[in-house]
Amino acid sequence: AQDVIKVAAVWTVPVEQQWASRLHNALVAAQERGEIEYVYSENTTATDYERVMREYAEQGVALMIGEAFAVEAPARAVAADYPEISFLMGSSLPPVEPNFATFDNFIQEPSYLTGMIAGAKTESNVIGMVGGFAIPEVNRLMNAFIAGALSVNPEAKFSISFINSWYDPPKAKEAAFAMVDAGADILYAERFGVSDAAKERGILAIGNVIDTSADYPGTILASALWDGTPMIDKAIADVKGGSFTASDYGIYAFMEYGGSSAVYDEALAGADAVAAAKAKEAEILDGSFKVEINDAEPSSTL
Amino acid sequence: MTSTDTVLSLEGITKRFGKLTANDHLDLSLRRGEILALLGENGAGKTTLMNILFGHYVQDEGVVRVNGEMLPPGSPGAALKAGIGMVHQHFALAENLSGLDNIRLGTEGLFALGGKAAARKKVEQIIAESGLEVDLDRKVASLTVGEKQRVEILKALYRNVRVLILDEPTAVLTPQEAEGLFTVLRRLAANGLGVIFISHKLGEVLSVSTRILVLRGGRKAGELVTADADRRAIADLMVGKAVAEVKRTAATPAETLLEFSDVHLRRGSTRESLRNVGFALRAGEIVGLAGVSGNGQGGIAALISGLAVPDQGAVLLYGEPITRADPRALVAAGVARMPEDRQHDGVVGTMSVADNIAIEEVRSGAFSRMGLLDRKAMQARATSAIAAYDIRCPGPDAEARLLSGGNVQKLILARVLEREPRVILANQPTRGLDVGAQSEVHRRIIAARDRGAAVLVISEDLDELFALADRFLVVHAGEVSDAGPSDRLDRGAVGLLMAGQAA
Amino acid sequence: MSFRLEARADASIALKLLVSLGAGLAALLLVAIPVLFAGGSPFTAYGLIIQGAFGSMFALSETLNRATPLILTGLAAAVAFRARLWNIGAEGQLYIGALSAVLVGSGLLQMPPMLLIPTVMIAGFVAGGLMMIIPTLLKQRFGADEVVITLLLNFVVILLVQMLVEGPLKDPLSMGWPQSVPLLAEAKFDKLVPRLRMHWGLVVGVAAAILLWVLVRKTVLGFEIKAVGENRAAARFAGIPVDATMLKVALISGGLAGLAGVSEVAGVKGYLSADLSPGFGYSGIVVAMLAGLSPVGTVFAAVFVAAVFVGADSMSRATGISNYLADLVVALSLLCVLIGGFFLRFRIRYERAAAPAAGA
Amino acid sequence: MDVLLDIFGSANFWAAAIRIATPLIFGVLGALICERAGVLNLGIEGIFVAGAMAGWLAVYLGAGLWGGVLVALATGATFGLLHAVLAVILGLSQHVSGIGITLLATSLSYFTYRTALPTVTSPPRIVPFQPVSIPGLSDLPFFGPALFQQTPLTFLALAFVALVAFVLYRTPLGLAIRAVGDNPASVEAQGLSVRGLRIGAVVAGSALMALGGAFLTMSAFDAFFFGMVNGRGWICIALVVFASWQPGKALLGALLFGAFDAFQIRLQAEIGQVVPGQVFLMLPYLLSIVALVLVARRADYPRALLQPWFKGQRH
Ligand SMILES: Nc1ncnc2c1ncn2[C@@H]1O[C@H](COP(=O)(O)OP(=O)(O)OP(=O)(O)O)[C@@H](O)[C@H]1O
Ligand SMILES: Nc1ncnc2c1ncn2[C@@H]1O[C@H](COP(=O)(O)OP(=O)(O)OP(=O)(O)O)[C@@H](O)[C@H]1O
Ligand SMILES: [Mg+2]
Ligand SMILES: [Mg+2]
Repeated sequence: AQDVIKVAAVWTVPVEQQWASRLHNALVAAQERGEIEYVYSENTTATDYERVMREYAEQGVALMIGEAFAVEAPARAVAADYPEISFLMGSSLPPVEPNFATFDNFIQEPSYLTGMIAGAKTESNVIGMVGGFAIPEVNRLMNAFIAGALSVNPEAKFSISFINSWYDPPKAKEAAFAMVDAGADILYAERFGVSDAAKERGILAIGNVIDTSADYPGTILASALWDGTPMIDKAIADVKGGSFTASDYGIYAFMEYGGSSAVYDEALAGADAVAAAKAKEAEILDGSFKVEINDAEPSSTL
Repeated sequence: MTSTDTVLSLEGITKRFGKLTANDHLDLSLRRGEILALLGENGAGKTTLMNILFGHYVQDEGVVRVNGEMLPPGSPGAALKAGIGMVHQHFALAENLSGLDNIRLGTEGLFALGGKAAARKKVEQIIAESGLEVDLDRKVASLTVGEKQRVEILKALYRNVRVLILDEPTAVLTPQEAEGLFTVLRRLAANGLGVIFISHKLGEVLSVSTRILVLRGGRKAGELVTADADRRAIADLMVGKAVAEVKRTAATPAETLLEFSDVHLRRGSTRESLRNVGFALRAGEIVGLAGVSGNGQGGIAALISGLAVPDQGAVLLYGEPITRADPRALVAAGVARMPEDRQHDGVVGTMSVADNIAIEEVRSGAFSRMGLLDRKAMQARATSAIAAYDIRCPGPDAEARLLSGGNVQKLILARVLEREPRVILANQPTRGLDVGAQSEVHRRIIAARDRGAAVLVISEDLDELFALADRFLVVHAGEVSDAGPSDRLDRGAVGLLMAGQAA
Repeated sequence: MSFRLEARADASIALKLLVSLGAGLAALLLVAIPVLFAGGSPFTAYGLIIQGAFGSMFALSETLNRATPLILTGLAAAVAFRARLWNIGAEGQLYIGALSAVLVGSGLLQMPPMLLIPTVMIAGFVAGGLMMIIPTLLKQRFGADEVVITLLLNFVVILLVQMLVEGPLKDPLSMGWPQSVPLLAEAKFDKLVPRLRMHWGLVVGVAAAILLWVLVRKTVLGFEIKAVGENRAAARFAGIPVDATMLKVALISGGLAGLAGVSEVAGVKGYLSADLSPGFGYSGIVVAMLAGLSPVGTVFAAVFVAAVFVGADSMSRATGISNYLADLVVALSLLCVLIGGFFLRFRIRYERAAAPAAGA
Repeated sequence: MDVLLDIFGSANFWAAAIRIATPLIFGVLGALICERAGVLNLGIEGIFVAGAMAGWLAVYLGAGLWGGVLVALATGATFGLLHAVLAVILGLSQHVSGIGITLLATSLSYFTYRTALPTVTSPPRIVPFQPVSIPGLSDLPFFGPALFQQTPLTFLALAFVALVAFVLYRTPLGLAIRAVGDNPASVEAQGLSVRGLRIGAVVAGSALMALGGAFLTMSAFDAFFFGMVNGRGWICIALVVFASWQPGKALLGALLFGAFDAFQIRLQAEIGQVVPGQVFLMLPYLLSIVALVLVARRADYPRALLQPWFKGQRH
């Protein structure tokens, strides 16, 4: 075994948040395997972000992971001040040599596939989608989902709302209820709370980022999953091997790297739909089909 | 001294507030059926003693006994249970509740249901017996001071008290209301109630009490049987020296300084509304405005104070109409204004004596330069005012809230009279003041008139008006009538006008 | 046994020291509970808190950097509360101040830093002030409660900022992330020390505190503010223009909070986003009250609150305890200091039942 | 217009309005009780969080749903007692004490949650309260679905409105609470304890506030999340003023707020973003402000609100 390296993560959200949890879990797993020592701060405000980064940097970590989205300039400044540390930051901007690598949850591919499932399954032709904030990484997934659904069902309409909070399940649930009342028979569950509404009203839902089908038996048609493990493991290996570069680690979220996947409940979704999705999945994997990355804010089409 | 008749005895009561000893080893006893008048200058310690008796304050030394039983200190609940009732100097009423609810408050178990009907019956019976008429269902906020006073007394009677304390109950009552109260008190005393009655009005004291206890500086200054007492003796006992009689010479009115011309003022409340009011104040005269409280005095005061302008008609100052509600402009023009409620409108309690003396003129050159305060000037003015007006206080830097009522009034006099004003509004100038302070205020007002000022005195105390006024106005239901020179009037004639009947 | 409170005229220096010490000790004892609960050692934790707040130039800079907006929002609360104008809306005023700084300073006006910085500051001050003038006018005209309205306006303003940074003000270079176009370099505050975050906003804050002290103590307006705050009716009767004075207070209070926003944008962040302030507006109230509404005291109270947070946050990282501990430590310290302040204002006298005279 | 008719005519809309209103009803009643006694309780936001966390945690640890409700009540009462000690007994600034309580209750809840359940990867869940159905009533047209989609806590909230109104207006206790918020001297002069009443009111009111939080984790949802209270407590502070400190109007205000929120969600869902979403989110606040301005003159303020009371001191 190689020596254990110290990894710090600075999250702007609590670690339960779907997005952070994928990476957090991968890091915890790496720690449990004895590969790293993992420390983190959560719910860090934008104001505190730079300080927290610097404190970890001063503690002497080898790899720092976090989200630079709202704090691009200071995060990059910190990285510049600590060239010996490797930074792997969620960011919509390019990496910076020599030590500032970037990533994002590019799971538009499985989102597209789950869209196909939903598009085929809907009977009312109304799909409800509840998001947190209309930011690129949410928009991107919603747009891919919509494109997937429209590819198999041009009649499909979408009801979309944003609850302006990352964490308000009761509110997300209310938004979802509203969509059911507006005729939706499938809900795209970008936030916690939406699947609960689907389950309560006896309709179907599409999962996002994490697999919650066990929590909502008979409700989750399909899910677009993100797995942080390939990227985290790659980054750890790169740091240990001295090969960490300021590259875009976002690609490890693509299906071909195993960073994302679509799972289906065939009993709910129907064999035909799943088969079609799997065929598309193959095209994605062999590179013959590319899912467009569209970060524009989607809007209801009812 | 412990007779079977004694319902209440205070023994060696001492109370200190910091360095001040408000009560110094005071003894007092009260018999059934007795009306004991408690007298003393402002700040002599009367209210403090009663507050200890009732459990609002905890004494430093001494005990209170009711029927020989020691009363636990600091518990109004225990005092009430022992049969002590108190009508507070400052009303202790919840204004958002009805009179009946104020009376019931605290008399039933907190979760008892349905006590209201029984309570109403009992209160109505007490009203019938005592003649203390009040509308029980009106919110206290909408009652007149007289009615509030009656609710306070009913509160005590409702509890079947054996001792009733009244702390300056008549300070805010009209003469008629006060007379009604005395009738009730005499009847109650005849039925065996012991009454302690605090007042600064010696006439009342002489007419209603059976015994008089005088406090001075927290100690007992003397005790008299009312039948043997007269005004002079009591006043001298209170003040510790002979009180100067205020003498007023005939007025020599000159030119008109302030004039109301066909003034109408419409306000939400009738207290301030005025209709078709016209009168003039001339230099060198004191005009007394008589009237039952709430008939429009507030409106006249607001207009002269610069807090309002007429909705119709005009108030002319030196012949020019006042067009803006601007107290500062009036002050600058030489109008002195003494507010009706000196604690509420007169002083900022948490500011110093010096600040309160300067407050009307801070923006003027006297106390500031280019927006910066001239603390030295303020201090100097305060120091001289404290000496000249005998304001009893620890010094110019003491907070005004620590001053007794009389001294607050002197502070206000010092503030407004120092500039030699040409027009003076004296609204209830001696309400709640002791005789010493009263004569001091009267002397100052008369001196200002003699200097050539035009003075309007608003008062509900006819004795005061007859002592001061050269000429009477009477206000009733928002209309003002001219009652003529005071030497051609008597109380009866003014009383009729106050009741709205043409003389 | 019952107890009675007696107001102290003035607390001696020794007592003040004693009380501060007592409050500090009590806070430390209380903080030990969660630290032990999380399996840490309290003594290590204490050391780390101090080190994290003051242990290095970096730590000191971070503490002062965090204190900067607190000084300004603290002053905003202090001046308003002196006039009994309950401004709970410093958070919203801060954002409005920041918003105007961005509107003015992101390219709309081209001028040298010597002019642009004051312009940006004035814009932020005026905007924040107007933001407080609205509820004050509503109070004066309609009797509407300013506590509630300023509180509600906070939510409105933050939503407005969200809307603008997602819409018209959005930085085209932000890759879709909701943040505003950046301030021009000439509009930004310089750092006080190169490579450390503390910036000229700190100087602005301290200067504002001194100015406010002069205002409160030495000027006619300060006198009038006090009178209006302590007894509105008497102030009105004495001819102090109550409404006008309240509006001036509103302008100053909201303006100071607006300056806090300018300072965060121009000194720290460089652009506006909806997460600019982690509740600086609300903390300002706490800071002001800790300082007994004294302007100069506000500076110290702000540094105290900032130091506790920064130190405890740093400690949580060093010990591996959940970083939610930081807010908990701030809350506990705050309560201890508050209670300490009580002992400065009052002396407690215990009462026995007065002994009856024997054989009476 | 059709859209509007659709929305307002649907039982589901009204069901949503009632559901969204439920935590607010608890909160506004709690704040109302405190303020009626003369004590502003800005701790409400934190007490919501603590109630949400503690109630949920108790259920998670096996206390049962009603056990969780009791734990939430006790938690709220405890923070209420702390506020009472600071604001009533010590007479400290009610603003600061309240904000301090919010900070303490929030951070303590988060810290406890994280430290007690350190290894969670996705939030653990409980089985929450389920909608009650009463045979016969539940089948009524319109009212059936509107009311009987609700869980027991909603009915509890409605019951509390009646209870609080009853206590306030029909019992001597209510009389005393109303009096102590108007003029503490009136209460002391009648032999009641100003402190006792205020402490009791703050404790009871805070316990109710905690139920508002508990509703979020035990009824509206089944897990605890950081930040999920999301300003609901502050809304209640506004609603109390809107309601002129009357329980009936408090219910009305909460329902209006719920209805508006449900409406904006539905409008967004049905017609999409014609204007930025924030405009809708702002509207409830702006409307509250407008409503406040309109009712302000008539509102009957508890006159002693914010004013500390010390026995034996001049006031
Ligand atoms: N709670 C208190 N704290 C400090 N000083 C007090 C307090 N209550 C009364 N005093 C002081 O004690 C003295 C006696 O006051 P008290 O109210 O008993 O006078 P009083 O005889 O009732 O006067 P008045 O005729 O004006 O009502 C005064 O100097 C007063 O300022
Ligand atoms: N236009 C006015 N003219 C004369 N007096 C007024 C006027 N407006 C208010 N007052 C009186 O001034 C006093 C206080 O003024 P105001 O009502 O503005 O403040 P407040 O309601 O006491 O403030 P807060 O609600 O912060 O306690 C009250 O007694 C009120 O009756
Ligand atoms: Mg007295
Ligand atoms: Mg008011």
